[in-house]
Amino acid sequence: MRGSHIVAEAALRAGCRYYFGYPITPQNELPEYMSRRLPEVGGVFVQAESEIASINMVIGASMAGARVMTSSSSPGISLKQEGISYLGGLELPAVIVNMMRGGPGLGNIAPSQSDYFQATRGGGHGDYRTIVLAPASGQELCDLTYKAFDLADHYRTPVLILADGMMGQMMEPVRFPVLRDVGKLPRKPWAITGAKGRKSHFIRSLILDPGQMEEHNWKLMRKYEQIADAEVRFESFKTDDADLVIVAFGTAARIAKAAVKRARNEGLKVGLFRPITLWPFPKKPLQEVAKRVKHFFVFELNAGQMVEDVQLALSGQSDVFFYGRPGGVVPNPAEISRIVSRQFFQKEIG
Amino acid sequence: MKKVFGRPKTLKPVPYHYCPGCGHSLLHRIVAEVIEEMGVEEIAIGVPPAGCAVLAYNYFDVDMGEAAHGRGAALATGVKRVLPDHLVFTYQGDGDIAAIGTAETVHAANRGERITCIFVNNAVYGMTGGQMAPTTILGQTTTTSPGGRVGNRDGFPLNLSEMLAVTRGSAYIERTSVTSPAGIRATKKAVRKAFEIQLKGLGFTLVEVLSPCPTNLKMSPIEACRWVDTEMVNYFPLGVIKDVTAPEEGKNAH
Amino acid sequence: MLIKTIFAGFGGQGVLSMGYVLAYAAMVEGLQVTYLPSYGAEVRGGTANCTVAISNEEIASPIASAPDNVVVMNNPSLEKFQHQILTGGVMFINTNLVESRPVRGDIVLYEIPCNDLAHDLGSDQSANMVMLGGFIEKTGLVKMESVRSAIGDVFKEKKKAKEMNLKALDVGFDYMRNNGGKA
Amino acid sequence: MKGSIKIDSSQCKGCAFCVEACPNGVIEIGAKRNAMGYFYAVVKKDGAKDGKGCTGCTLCAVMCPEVAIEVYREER
Repeated sequence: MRGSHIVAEAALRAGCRYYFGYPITPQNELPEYMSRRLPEVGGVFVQAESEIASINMVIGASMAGARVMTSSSSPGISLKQEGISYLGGLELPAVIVNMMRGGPGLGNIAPSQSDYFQATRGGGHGDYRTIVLAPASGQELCDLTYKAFDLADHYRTPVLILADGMMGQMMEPVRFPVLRDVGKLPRKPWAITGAKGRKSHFIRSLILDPGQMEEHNWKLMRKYEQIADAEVRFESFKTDDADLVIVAFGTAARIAKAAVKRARNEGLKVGLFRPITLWPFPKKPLQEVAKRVKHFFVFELNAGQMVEDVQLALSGQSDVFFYGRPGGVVPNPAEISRIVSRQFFQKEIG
Repeated sequence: MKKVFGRPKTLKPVPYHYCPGCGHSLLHRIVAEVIEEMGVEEIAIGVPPAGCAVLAYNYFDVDMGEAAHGRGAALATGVKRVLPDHLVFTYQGDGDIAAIGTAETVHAANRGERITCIFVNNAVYGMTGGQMAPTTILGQTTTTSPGGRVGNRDGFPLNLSEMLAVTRGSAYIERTSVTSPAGIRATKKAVRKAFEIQLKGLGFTLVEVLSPCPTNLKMSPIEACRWVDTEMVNYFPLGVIKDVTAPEEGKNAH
Repeated sequence: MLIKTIFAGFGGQGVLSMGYVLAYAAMVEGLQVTYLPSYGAEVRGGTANCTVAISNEEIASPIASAPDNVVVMNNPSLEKFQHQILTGGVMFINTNLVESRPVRGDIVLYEIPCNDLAHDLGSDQSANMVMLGGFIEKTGLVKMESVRSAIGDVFKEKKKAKEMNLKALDVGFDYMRNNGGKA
Repeated sequence: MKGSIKIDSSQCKGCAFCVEACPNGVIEIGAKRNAMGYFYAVVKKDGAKDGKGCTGCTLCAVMCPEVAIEVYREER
């Protein structure tokens, strides 16, 4: 099944019955799938007039207590940032998919990872974060999307699926989880559903009093700390005996894994550390790896973004080399393994 | 003696933050009265705007969810699609609905979204300090049109309601004012009709209310009302602009 | 010398212009001065206050955690600022709108019925300048001449308001001088 | 028909809409200020023009932005 379709079907199975979006390449297969599939299960698909409108429809549906989703690609996500900041401030759950493409500006439609900063630093205005999940396979697109709705509801926070055009277009076999009974999802007493049998309430992010606003900000921060403690996900591949570890996520990690295998064939002890949650960044697990490994090789499909988090995590204790291909260029495993070999040679590793 | 006029129950007993003679104050009460008289308190969901009425959720005793600047119609769309049997209304000022939120509003109308927009037009930006609005009339002085609005430089007063009437999805659009007892009665009737048409599922509804902003017009409250009655109405004529339930005209728009 | 004054009331009372005129007057005298307004989102009726710091040397922080003077134009402002004022500091109270009095005994208190005096003058909006006149009389922070010149500049284009404000300023000044204004 | 009104002086902001709305001139802006600093509306002491008093027509309350007026009418 195609990556975009996997995400859509997984969302539906997780209980998502509302999708609001606006077409942009390379993710159009996702809304197309939703427009066909949602009505079959009593859901609603709306093609909005813009990304801004669609994210605000998401806010409305989330306020009303529904599991809701939108998707887009880089320039469209920039437009959605207004609403994503509101979701953060209003403490509303929602799932947002970004099939990244080359940028900045209109850029191109080739796979890229250059929205890492935007995704992991909140992206919009104000002190807030979104949970960022970075799948690297068809099965993970499915599992992480499915999981994203639970995380969003549990923490009342927006969750971002950060994939790229390649993940969205690629086909892989996948095993889907069970279809959730929407009626049996956890109740949301905070939602606005009409003041029937209870006092009326409102959902707002406007807090004029600076003291109260600060308290709201600290409350969000405490929530983010909880998330950082409980929700870190990563994959460690052949790092136990490694002399050098590649750090990469998503599509780049797939290429890196192949490069690791090539390097191992050449007798070079190379491993892969793959963050699955980009925020919270798996800082402690990476530090654990750094107790045994001195050399790190960060590979991204951008000009160097996650490398800053790696450097922060390793606090200058390790040697961090960066290799990136921005603009939608996807290198092959041979290229990466060649550069890894050169590192071994130059630094006299192993 | 029998009490014949008092505060509606759907209006919380808290004093308004609005200036003396502000039309928002009157319109809040009118909307609250209609909600109470229709008995729809339990299914009503309001969407307050950015602008002076941003604190509307402090006053209406119904569920409310705040929208970003101009996005009321989009947010209300989301709510209504999840809760199709509820009464969903936005409350928006002229800058909110007719400038930053024009796209959201036009397309909600065009989709025939079953929501009601209460559009407060006072020809000026209130909360930000009296700047030019899309509905500022020609020659009107504001803090960003210091010599008076000039059409071919600053743009012309925007007749959003007439624009929306052209969309096939809109069902009922009326323009009223709150500057006199008769205007208030007409406004109340229009809001009620819009709500009823929404609940019947006939399409998008909107009531534009011309409203005095004495502070930013730099007039006494009564002068501000007279200004609305004599100057503003030249650009924004009162009356029903579209009504698909009317026997003759209006229907042909479909 | 560094003197910090907070002017407080609700929006629409002219609290900010009171501070602005004082700051402007200090500038006219060639003093160092900062003017820091703070107000709610409401145009009228919300809380509004401003801090004016005047000094003959560079002013580091424009914020006053312990002001020397506080001018309160309404009741909530009294409640809010009475505990911030310095020991030995001076508080000016608009008796028309402030019913309570500070609980502290270590501050100097002056009272003036600004709204009544302004009303008698035929200009309800000038209560703020009445207060400013009284404030100048008691604090001598700047010269009356400088305040007059400041009002002249600030209301350059509004002749009527300028005249009225100058009159109100004198009324407040004279009231303090003649009645002492002492609580 | 006889009526009467009750004005909540603490909520009145003195906009004078009620003064203008009253067909019998029963209301005026008084000489006292409320805690917000506004001269608030009061019912005239010596009645109204033509000797007509309040009829409980509710026009003042309809026009009152602050919902500060309650109207009572004699039951028939």
